[in-house]
Amino acid sequence: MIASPAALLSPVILFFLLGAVAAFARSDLTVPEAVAKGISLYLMAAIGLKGGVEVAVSGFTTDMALAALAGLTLSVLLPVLAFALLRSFGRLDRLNAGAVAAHYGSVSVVTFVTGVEVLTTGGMPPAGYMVAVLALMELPAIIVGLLLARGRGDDAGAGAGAGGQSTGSLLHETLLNGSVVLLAGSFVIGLVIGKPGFATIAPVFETGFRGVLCLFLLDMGLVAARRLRQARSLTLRLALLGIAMPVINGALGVGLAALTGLSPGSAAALGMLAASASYIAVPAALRLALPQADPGLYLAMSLAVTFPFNITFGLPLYISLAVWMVPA
Amino acid sequence: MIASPAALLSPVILFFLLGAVAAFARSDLTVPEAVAKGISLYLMAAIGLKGGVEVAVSGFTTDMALAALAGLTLSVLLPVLAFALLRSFGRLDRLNAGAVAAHYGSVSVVTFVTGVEVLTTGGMPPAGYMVAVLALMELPAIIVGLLLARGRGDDAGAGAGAGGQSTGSLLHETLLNGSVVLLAGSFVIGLVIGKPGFATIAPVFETGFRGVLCLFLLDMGLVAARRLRQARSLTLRLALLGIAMPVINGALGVGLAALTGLSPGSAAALGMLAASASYIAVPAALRLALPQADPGLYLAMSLAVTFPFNITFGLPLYISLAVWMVPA
Amino acid sequence: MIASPAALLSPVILFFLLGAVAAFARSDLTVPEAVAKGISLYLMAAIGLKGGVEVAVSGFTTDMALAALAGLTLSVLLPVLAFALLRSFGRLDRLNAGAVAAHYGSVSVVTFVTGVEVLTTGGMPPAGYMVAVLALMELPAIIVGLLLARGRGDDAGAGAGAGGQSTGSLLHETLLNGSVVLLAGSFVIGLVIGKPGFATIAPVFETGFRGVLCLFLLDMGLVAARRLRQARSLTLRLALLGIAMPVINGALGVGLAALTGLSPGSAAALGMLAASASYIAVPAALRLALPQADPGLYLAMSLAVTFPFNITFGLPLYISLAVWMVPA
Amino acid sequence: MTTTTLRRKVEILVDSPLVPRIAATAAGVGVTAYTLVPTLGGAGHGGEWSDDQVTGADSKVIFTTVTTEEKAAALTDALTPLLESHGLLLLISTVEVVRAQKF
Amino acid sequence: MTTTTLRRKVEILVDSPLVPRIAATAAGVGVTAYTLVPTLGGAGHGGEWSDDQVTGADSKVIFTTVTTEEKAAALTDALTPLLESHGLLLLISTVEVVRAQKF
Amino acid sequence: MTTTTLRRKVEILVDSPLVPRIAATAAGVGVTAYTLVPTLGGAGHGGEWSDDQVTGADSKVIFTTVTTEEKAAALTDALTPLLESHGLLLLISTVEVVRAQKF
Ligand SMILES: Nc1ncnc2c1ncn2[C@@H]1O[C@H](COP(=O)(O)O)[C@@H](O)[C@H]1O
Ligand SMILES: Nc1ncnc2c1ncn2[C@@H]1O[C@H](COP(=O)(O)O)[C@@H](O)[C@H]1O
Ligand SMILES: Nc1ncnc2c1ncn2[C@@H]1O[C@H](COP(=O)(O)O)[C@@H](O)[C@H]1O
Ligand code: NA
Ligand code: NA
Ligand code: NA
Repeated sequence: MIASPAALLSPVILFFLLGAVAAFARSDLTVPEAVAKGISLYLMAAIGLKGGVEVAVSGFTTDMALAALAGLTLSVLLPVLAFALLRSFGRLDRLNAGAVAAHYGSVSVVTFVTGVEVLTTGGMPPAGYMVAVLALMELPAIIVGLLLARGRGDDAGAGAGAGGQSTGSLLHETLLNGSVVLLAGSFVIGLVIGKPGFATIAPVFETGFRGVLCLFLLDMGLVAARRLRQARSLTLRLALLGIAMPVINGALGVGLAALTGLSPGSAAALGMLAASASYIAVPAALRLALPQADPGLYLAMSLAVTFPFNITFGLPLYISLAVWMVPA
Repeated sequence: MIASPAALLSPVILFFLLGAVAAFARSDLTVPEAVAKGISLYLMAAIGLKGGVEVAVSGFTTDMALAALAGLTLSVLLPVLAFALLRSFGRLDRLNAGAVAAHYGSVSVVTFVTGVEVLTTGGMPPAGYMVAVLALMELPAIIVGLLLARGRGDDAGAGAGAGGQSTGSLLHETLLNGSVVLLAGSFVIGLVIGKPGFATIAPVFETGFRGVLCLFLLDMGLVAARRLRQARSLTLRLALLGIAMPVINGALGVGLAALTGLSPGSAAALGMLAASASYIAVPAALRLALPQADPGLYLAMSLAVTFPFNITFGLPLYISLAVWMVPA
Repeated sequence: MIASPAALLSPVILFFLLGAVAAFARSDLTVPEAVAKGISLYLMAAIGLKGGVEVAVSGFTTDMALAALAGLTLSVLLPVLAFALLRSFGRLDRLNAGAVAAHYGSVSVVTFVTGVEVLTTGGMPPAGYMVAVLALMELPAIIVGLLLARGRGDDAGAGAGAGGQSTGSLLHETLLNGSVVLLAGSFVIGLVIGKPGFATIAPVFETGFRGVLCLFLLDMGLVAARRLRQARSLTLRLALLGIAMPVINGALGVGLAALTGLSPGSAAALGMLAASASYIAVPAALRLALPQADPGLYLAMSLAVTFPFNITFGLPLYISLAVWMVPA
Repeated sequence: MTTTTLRRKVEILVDSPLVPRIAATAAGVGVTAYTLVPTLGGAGHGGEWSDDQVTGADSKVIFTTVTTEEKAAALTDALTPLLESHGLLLLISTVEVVRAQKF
Repeated sequence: MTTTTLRRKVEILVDSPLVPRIAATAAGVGVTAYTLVPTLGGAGHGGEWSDDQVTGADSKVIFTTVTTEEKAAALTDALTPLLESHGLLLLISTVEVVRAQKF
Repeated sequence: MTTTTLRRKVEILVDSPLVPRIAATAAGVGVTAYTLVPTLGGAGHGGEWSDDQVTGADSKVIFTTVTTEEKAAALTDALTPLLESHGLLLLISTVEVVRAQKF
């Protein structure tokens, strides 16, 4: 059912395609950057609130702790796997391989949000605590990716000199990345206010969510396609990895979720998180922590290859996998 | 009824007047440009979606084809008439006359949208396919206006040299103007998703529409009045034409609709389209295609004279005409 | 009840705290300025409309005239009191004392709006005409503050030379301050359209209000905390006054309302208006009228000290006072 | 090769609400053409600031004009008394222009 | 001390829709690196304007490029015919750069 | 006539997330006053880019400071090692200022 290509015909996905087509056809359609940023703040506040409210209703459960553990495990191990693939098949130098690996170990809020919309419309909504898992998975991969990029310390250039940065200040900057703070903060607000407090703001954060998401994905389609057109350092091998890695990571995510005993909806959501590659929190952190890595490369891979693949083909795939692997 | 001046008391029009009064009184009230642009994208997506959904419900009909034909005819002929008036009565040179004529042959999305609101509130909603007619009418007038501006080719300056542009690239740039792509794309999305798919995003694109339109018209009032204050090249003759042309074009539009057998609501809408002058798609295209024409002039006419006239007096006038000319 | 600290757990206040915490922790979370400005325009239009619609329903009453008179009295007298405190206890020079006094005599729209939300949720909504009182109270304090700042005319520097400004142009600029025009204009529109006209735009201006206010207060939290961190000229004495003045002014406001015979909800609202310090209309006007005064100082006091105090502790305090002083 | 002429570029960092006053002062010395460039933030003796459109008080723009030596000097003279009191920053540099009569 | 080299900075104030055309003209004379700086408004012979993203017609940006003396002259020559017809403003100045080979 | 003094203007095009680092490096050589100017996009060896506030990775600003010859040189020296690795663009030019002691 929802795993069918029919999911492609949801308005949210269609607006993404419209944006991509417009950009490929070189239309001058653009969403002002300030507005796009404002919408992304709204989406993070909304998703955080909804998750918090749901956990306020369901309470803290063992399931939740297990899902968190599974998410953390994935975000530590996936960058290592990605790093190996990027170095060997992708032929990337260590610095850039570490940077890209950090993106694939971390998560994309909008991929998750779109996936949750598809799952909910299809009648298999994931548990509310998956938002907390999302927040937990944003950061560890950054640390792992940096360790991989810097290697055994013989890579003197990376992080040294005036551009260098102590691990302490790095941790601070990563933990306090705006999107992480907003997501986690809204989750806590959702927990505190619960269902009754949420009712008064639900018209904005719930009823309006799907429509606003359409406008954001229109912009994402424009941005992703323009970035693909402008990508210079993207080789065919790297583009292939930009599709292979989400498939592998998604399967691992769904598999681990199945072992952990999550519901099919939550398993699909964990697969989506594993498959998605960050393009908000990680690029911002890496521009600081690894200024020598090529942002054109890691954004092209996460935003121009993996994100569109996930939105169109990936989401139905991870749902099918979850339906197939998890006893309903 | 709705053709009465009471339509002037709708909140949408009142916000336009508030903006105009504030700008004339030299208040420092301004809407940030990024926000205004964001709202205009929202309005185009919403109007496109609504039209598409309605056509998905009603199916393609002969009426629709006839309306499209009428719209195309108007957008080819009206610029010729406008050109003649601008050259003779308006005393404009050929270049600027062609540029202004292109604006009056094309259409204003916000005039249409405001008119549809007034019609719908008044109980005579136009057919959903009028949005498709709107999209069809955006472009042909640009081509006609350019042909008129360039004349028999002896006007060597226009479009030649480093500033020149091949007809191919011009067509490309016009067809792919952001607002045209968004409007047409949203129309197609509306067609594909139909009523059920639209239901989930209706809170944003339908329920919120009128309120957001108020904020946009507040900005339009500010922008139109400031532009009128700053207009340097606007002569009295041209200002008069800025009122006469919409009346003439509106009457021709309603008349052609009556001959074509459209409903009173759709006839009024076609009149509004004919009467309206573009201030989004055409200025952007002409700045490229006819850089020598004076943007201060064509924007002053379309935005500072015709748009306010249409919003306040024009809309009720075209509705009256439709009620009078079309057998209900 | 609503006067209890539980009011602190409303989502609106929690988002303010989230913003403040993020800024203190030096997170890079920011709301684009254009979006923040857009939201503040929306809030002013919404509050103006709602007030106007309520007065359209209730009609003009003696109560209303009395509340207006009370508001005007406060906005003329409070700056004088504030000036005395700032000069003596605060040790400020005359110029800056006058500038700061103008802020405390005027009002903060967002404090009022947040207070109305708390009051309404708590079952003691203020009268609709309090919005008109708000608009009336924005300006007189600016004039009084300027007179105080300029003193007996021996302060030749202030307002003289190329930077000088005639009283006429000052009045013009103050009266036509964007926020005043929008608030008053929306109030008039609300009056004209009444309940039926408002129904069609209520989804945006009423249903969405509280959710949008959350996002705005997130930004206000960020802005207030960053300003406090950056404040250089804020002495301990001035910070103390930034808390003492709203308490004193709030008590005077509630007291005068009690004498005037307003309802407890309206009395609390008048207390909030008296207690609040402007950070939109007044800074903009003073930057013009008193360019030599230090904006870092007056904004730090009104935005970084008084606003957070009012939002968190002040509002429940003024409500308690009103409950206690006004016979229900 | 196109001939170019030397002119003076005057850049004035000024709080947004004060722009009309600078424009009026400039017009007073015959400088009527200018372009406004936005800023995002900065730091100086008065501490750090970042663009703040909501209050409008911490929003600065760069008023830029290209003009003749004489008019640039006249504008500088006219603005010098305001530099301190209004917190302005004024920079003058030399640029080359085509179509010298326009400036 | 770091060695610096003299280069030419060319600044062109141009209507947003015309930027691709300027970029193409620049590329035609070998100038492929540039940065776009936004503007908020201004005034000139054509009257006052302020940024207008909705119509796009009154939105100007500053196309800025740093290049060699020769390429700057070639760019100026290529753009001179358009200055009047397209309402461009072109300024040339001298700047110092590090890593001269980059420019 | 107002007396003006020569100073050096240093303009650094830098990715937004790196601004605090540039500000810290500048403070390290005694340059504590600066202004940030936004950009919209551009092109160079690394290809084309346009402002991207959502990811933050493709958003560049111009860190501008006016200072003495010595401090400008010290700042250039301190930043030269980062120019290549951090993708910075650094320009130095000469400007005249009033109230020389301020800079
Ligand atoms: N030397 C400078 N270079 C660049 N910008 C400056 C300089 N001095 C002051 N500014 C700008 O002017 C603002 C006000 O300066 P100040 O009055 O020193 O606080 C600062 O926040 C900067 O944005
Ligand atoms: N001398 C100048 N200095 C700064 N900006 C200018 C100058 N001349 C023209 N401009 C800018 O170029 C625009 C068009 O100029 P004009 O063609 O004279 O109307 C003006 O609105 C200003 O933004
Ligand atoms: N010569 C130049 N003139 C103006 N901007 C430049 C120049 N070179 C580089 N840039 C800017 O710096 C960015 C990065 O340059 P690059 O490292 O060459 O890709 C470019 O995208 C431009 O925005
Ligand atoms: Na991942
Ligand atoms: Na028309
Ligand atoms: Na007050």
